[in-house]
Amino acid sequence: MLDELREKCKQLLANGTVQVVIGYGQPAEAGGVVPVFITTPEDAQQLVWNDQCFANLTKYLLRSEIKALGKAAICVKGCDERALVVLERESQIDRTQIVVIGLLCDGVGQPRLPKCEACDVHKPRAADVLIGQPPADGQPLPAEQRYAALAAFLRKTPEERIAYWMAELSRCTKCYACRQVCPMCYCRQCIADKNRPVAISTSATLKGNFAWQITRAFHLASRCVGCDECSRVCPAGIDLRLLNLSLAQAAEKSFAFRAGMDPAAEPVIGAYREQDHEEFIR
Amino acid sequence: MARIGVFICWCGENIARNVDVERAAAQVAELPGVACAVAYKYMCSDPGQSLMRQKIVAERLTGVVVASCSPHMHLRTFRKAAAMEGLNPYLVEMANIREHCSWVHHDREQATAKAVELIGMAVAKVRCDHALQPIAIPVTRRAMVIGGGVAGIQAALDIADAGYQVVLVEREPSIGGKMAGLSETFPTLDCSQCILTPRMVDVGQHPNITLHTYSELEAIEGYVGNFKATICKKARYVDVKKCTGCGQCWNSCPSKKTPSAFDYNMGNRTAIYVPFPQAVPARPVIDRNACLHFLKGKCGICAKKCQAGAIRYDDEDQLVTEEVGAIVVATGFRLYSIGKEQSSDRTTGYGEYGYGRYPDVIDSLQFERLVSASGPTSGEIRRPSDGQVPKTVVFISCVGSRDNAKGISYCSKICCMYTAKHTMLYKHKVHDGQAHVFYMDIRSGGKNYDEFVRRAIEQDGARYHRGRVSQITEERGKLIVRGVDTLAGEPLTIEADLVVLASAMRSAGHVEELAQKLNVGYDEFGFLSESHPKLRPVETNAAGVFVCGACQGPKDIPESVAQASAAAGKVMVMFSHEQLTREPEIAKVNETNCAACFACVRACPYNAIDRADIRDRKGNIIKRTARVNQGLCMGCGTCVAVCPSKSIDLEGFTEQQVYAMLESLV
Amino acid sequence: MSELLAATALRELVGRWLADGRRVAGPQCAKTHDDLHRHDLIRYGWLTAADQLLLAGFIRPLNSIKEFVFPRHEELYSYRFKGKQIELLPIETDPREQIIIGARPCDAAALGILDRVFNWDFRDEFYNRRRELTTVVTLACSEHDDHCFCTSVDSGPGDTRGSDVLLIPLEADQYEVRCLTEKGKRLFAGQTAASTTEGKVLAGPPPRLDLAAVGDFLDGGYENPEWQKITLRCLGCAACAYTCPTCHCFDMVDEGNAAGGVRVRNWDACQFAAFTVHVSGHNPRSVQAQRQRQRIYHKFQIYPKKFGELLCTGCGNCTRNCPVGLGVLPVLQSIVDKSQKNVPSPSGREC
Amino acid sequence: MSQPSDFQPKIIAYVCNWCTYLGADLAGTNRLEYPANVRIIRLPCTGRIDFNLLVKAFEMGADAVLVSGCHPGDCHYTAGNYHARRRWILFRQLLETMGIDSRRVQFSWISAAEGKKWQQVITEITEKTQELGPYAAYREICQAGG
Repeated sequence: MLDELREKCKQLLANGTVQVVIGYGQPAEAGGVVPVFITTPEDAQQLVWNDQCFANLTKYLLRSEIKALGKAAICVKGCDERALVVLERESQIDRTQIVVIGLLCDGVGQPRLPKCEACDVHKPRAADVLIGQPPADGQPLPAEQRYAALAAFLRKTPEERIAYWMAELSRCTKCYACRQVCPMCYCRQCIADKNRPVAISTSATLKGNFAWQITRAFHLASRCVGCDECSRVCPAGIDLRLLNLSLAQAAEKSFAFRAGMDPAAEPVIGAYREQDHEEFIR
Repeated sequence: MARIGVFICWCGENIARNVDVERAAAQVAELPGVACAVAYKYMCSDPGQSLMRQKIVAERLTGVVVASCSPHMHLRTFRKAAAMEGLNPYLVEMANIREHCSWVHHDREQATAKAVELIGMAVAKVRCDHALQPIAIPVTRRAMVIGGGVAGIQAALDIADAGYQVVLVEREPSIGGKMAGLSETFPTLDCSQCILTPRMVDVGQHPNITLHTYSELEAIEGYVGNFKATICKKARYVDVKKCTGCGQCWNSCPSKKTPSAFDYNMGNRTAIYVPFPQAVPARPVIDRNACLHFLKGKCGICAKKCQAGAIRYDDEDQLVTEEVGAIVVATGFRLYSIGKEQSSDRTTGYGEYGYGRYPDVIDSLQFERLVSASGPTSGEIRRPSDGQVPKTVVFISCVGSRDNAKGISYCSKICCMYTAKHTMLYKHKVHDGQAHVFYMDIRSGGKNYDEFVRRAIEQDGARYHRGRVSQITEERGKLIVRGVDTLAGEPLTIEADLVVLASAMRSAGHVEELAQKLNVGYDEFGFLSESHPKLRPVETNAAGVFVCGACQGPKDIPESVAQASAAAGKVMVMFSHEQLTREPEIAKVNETNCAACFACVRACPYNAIDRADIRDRKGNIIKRTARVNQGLCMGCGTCVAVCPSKSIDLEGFTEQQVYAMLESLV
Repeated sequence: MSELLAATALRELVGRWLADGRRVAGPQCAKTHDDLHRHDLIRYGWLTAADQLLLAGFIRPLNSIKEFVFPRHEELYSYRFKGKQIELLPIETDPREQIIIGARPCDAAALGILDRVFNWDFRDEFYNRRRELTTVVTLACSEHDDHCFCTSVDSGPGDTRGSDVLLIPLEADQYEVRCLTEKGKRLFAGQTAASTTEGKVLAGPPPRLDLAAVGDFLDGGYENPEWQKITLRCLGCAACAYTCPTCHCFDMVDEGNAAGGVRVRNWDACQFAAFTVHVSGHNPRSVQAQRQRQRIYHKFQIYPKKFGELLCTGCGNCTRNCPVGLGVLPVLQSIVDKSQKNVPSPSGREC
Repeated sequence: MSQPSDFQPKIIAYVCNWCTYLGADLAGTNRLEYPANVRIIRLPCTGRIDFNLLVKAFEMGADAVLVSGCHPGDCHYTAGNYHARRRWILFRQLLETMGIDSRRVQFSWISAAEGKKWQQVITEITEKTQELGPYAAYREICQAGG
């Protein structure tokens, strides 16, 4: 599979289809697998593919430094690929100008990350090039399984839940790793950085952290593809996944919508149905 | 530094009874930025307004808060007064201490405290206000009317008579619409063509009306006051400028067996034809699908016969563009398709009535042609199958209408009336005939309408049975109509010679496509949505686009005409100024910060946000951005809520203002 | 001669400090709930019980101790509107003594560095007030990982900068207690037993960086195009800066409402794009590579030139916390490596 | 949690300009008395009401927040309330997961004709919030230091 990947990327670079391949590599000094940007056919040998390939590389398609390198091919896992669907829907990328190299994946991390335990997109669905053997099954996992972690959390009482978040968010320093790593966070000026008016207190106090994490989660409502990079990179180890899952579940339950699964699906926010439920409205 | 004047109204006792206005004035005078705070008996009175105006000058006020009644009551009043002293009217805010305070809270302490907070909020808001200027939009004082039925004709003539240019676009070869095919009209039984055709001629001859028949709207660009319409003029194969309408061509055309759409297939027409003798323009078109020249490459008789040399076999569809400032949509209706074949999956049809299977089961528009003097039988009522005069005719109302099971929930409104008319016309022509009507309810509200129905029953002997028909079968040349008379409480079977179905009115075909082009809303049945059912009945949510006639909902001729004149009136109001003036309290994009995700574009109920490119001097795209069309934005702010970075904001209710108000609530 | 303390006794001592009303911080498992996804998350934090304290079994906490003297959010003063007047009010700070136990030498050394930053031209009363109330009990390292590079930046497991006490682990669950300051002596007075056994400070990680080569590179490498290439994957968060024991940038904002508010000092970081944005919208550090370069230059040239020591203690937290495996060591390693291989062209594109 | 019965909750109401605001006006015109705890913030449409405003209301010490607009189909701007309703459906789930007391966030449709309903809704939410007591958890969140 690795040879196939390297060979394919080598070709893409050699025949000028793309100017850069955004992939995973393991340079000695990094001490692990990191994103790499391959610009010559020879360097394609630096690409790796293993269970330490955590990063959702689609974020790089939005960064001006990477755009400046030219037309890109990008390595995506099934979960990452969903981000491309959302980004195209939101006019952030032109899918025709990107070569998508789909990597068949049966989970990353030792042990497997929580998202991988509940994954049903092992195969990137709309890749231009697919690397690896397609798995036998392709069935979507039942929702109960995908939202199991959330269901477990919601068994706590509301008082326990807010106490939990108060304890967890007390560690947030607002380093914004969650934001910077998220492919869906591409605002030119984040609302958290705005000061006229200050919608979100810039302080990393509980108040500011609640406001920030509520905002971050809700801005991802029906957009988060569940790559779970925010949780992985949080230096404070805050399980942001629970917030994302809860909104994903709400979108799926109420609007039969899963972000990034169907390029033709109408987004949840900015649309409506007259029959949307409203039992909570007096 | 802000210098805000606060003016607290006693409203006589209305406010002063429960709010200690003097104490409130003393307290708010201490707020940062407040230059003066005074209480006065009646702020809205002339002396009250004068007091405010004097203070604006004397205290060099940069903003004003009037604490009195609801802003819905007097915000305009106070803004106008401030403007007279040169203070921008959008620097005036109100605190509603009457409806929301003194009238609903009787504890004087609590009410006073709340009033102070409400005023504090308004002061906080006004501190973030900035001067706004009304938005001026140039207007092309030329209207387009889409649809040349009676509503479109009326609207076009009204606008043209007022002195403005009108472009009238009609899909068929002639204007006239459904009304041109009707026999006589209720409740007066005057001849439809006699009253309509003079108006058609007026349209044809009007110096202010440009008529595009056999044409459809291809595309529309722009916005209120500034539309650019692309109209497709379908190939007619006849040069209308040369043609004199003499009739030589259609009289000599050998292809005579094409069912006439104008007669709802009850008669035939030639391949080169005018839909009906009084057509406007009285110019024929060639039906390619029937013409021997096109089908077999020979014939050419019409070209030979035409002395004007007007036949153009090489004619092609043509696109023309028209610039207009307002659009009136009057595309009318069509009938619910009764047969099994349905155009949408919503409706199911009435297979059990045998329409399409039995030639003598016809719909009401076909019956109109049967009784019309200009119709295929020259007004004699003869049934389609064998040309016999039917002696028993069954009319069935509500075929489709008010029948959720068949997919339509609404009442088509006019069927009760025309069915009564049909029974009368039938009786007047077939004196020994018997008309039966199956009905659910009789809805005959309207001037002289109920009297009309009574006449049908009492003078012309129509027999009305309250009940539904379950099935129609054909036996030995008779139509066996099985129904129930619910008043008698028993089943009823009638052997009929002819059955006429009053099928439901639906919006005209393909109107959804048109509505999407124009960005006008429509309901599940394809009827176009007016902006407000009571107060804006001919406006739509697309500014500058108006509706009238049956495209908006089932209605009869008088209503269609009245609504058409109303729409014309609205157009004239628009055209009475050189520029449109719009409220400046609308959305505004921070184009530097906009990330161009276009969530706002999707959410805008008015399609008022465009995708735009920002380019450098060389024309290279630097970035993309959302951009608000000031001519279309209505200021709801839905865009603001969906913009994650708040790169779009709403003037008059800016993020800063709302937060300032909130932050005053300490 | 040395002073010894058993591990159990140390823990009891911590318990007594807590009971005395002193604030005690140290490494602990940050997770207070058992159903969470990262059980291994070890951070410095305030202890509420002595048994929370972790002293072995991990390399180092993922945060640093700077937050106990330079908190991420500090209120400087408050203000209150009184009618049209504004009244300024001082902030009362916690007057309690605080003890940081189990600090790594690389963390404690950073306090020695921060002491200069907050005193060289202006004596920062908030920092100093906290610092004076703080006693740092450092635990010499017994392990290191691939990210540790203290020995390459003039530090190491025995670095005593910033420490009041150095604990050196011995066999048999004992520590040698080396009191370095009067504060430290007071803290452990009468708690230890004299012995002849001396703890051995480990050598630490092998040298991973040639500081001289770094210096040479920085002298002429400001415009080197390799900055761009090496830091291309940086996403611009502050995971490095906020977990770095020496990074100390801050922002000041007013937070309040119509009644009043506070002026606060919050951590800020040079890796944020907004860090250098001018009011005009112009950003002198417009791309990420320039921000990465700034961080390295500050730590290895600007600061050292001014204060004679590096603004880095080699703790490796930047890399441990980096979402994409960057950080001081990888960046410096590659830049030295690349610069030795390639001689940059004089017209090299500015990054 | 038992609270003194004289607890006066702070309630912030975000209402649309065309239905609920006018409904509240009508309550006034009809002199329908209700508790004085509510502070109305008038916005053009529920479509404009952003979740950030709800969070900010709690930060400002609100014990309950009301969001109210036109009934479905009545929106002055055709569809702002439908857009808002969608967001609320999602937002409520987030509040739920965070353990933020959803009893303190009330949504309602109140038309310009429903002065009586406005009176009832305000009376109910005030009484309910009095029972719930001050929103201590969010106050604790807001007062915690860094």
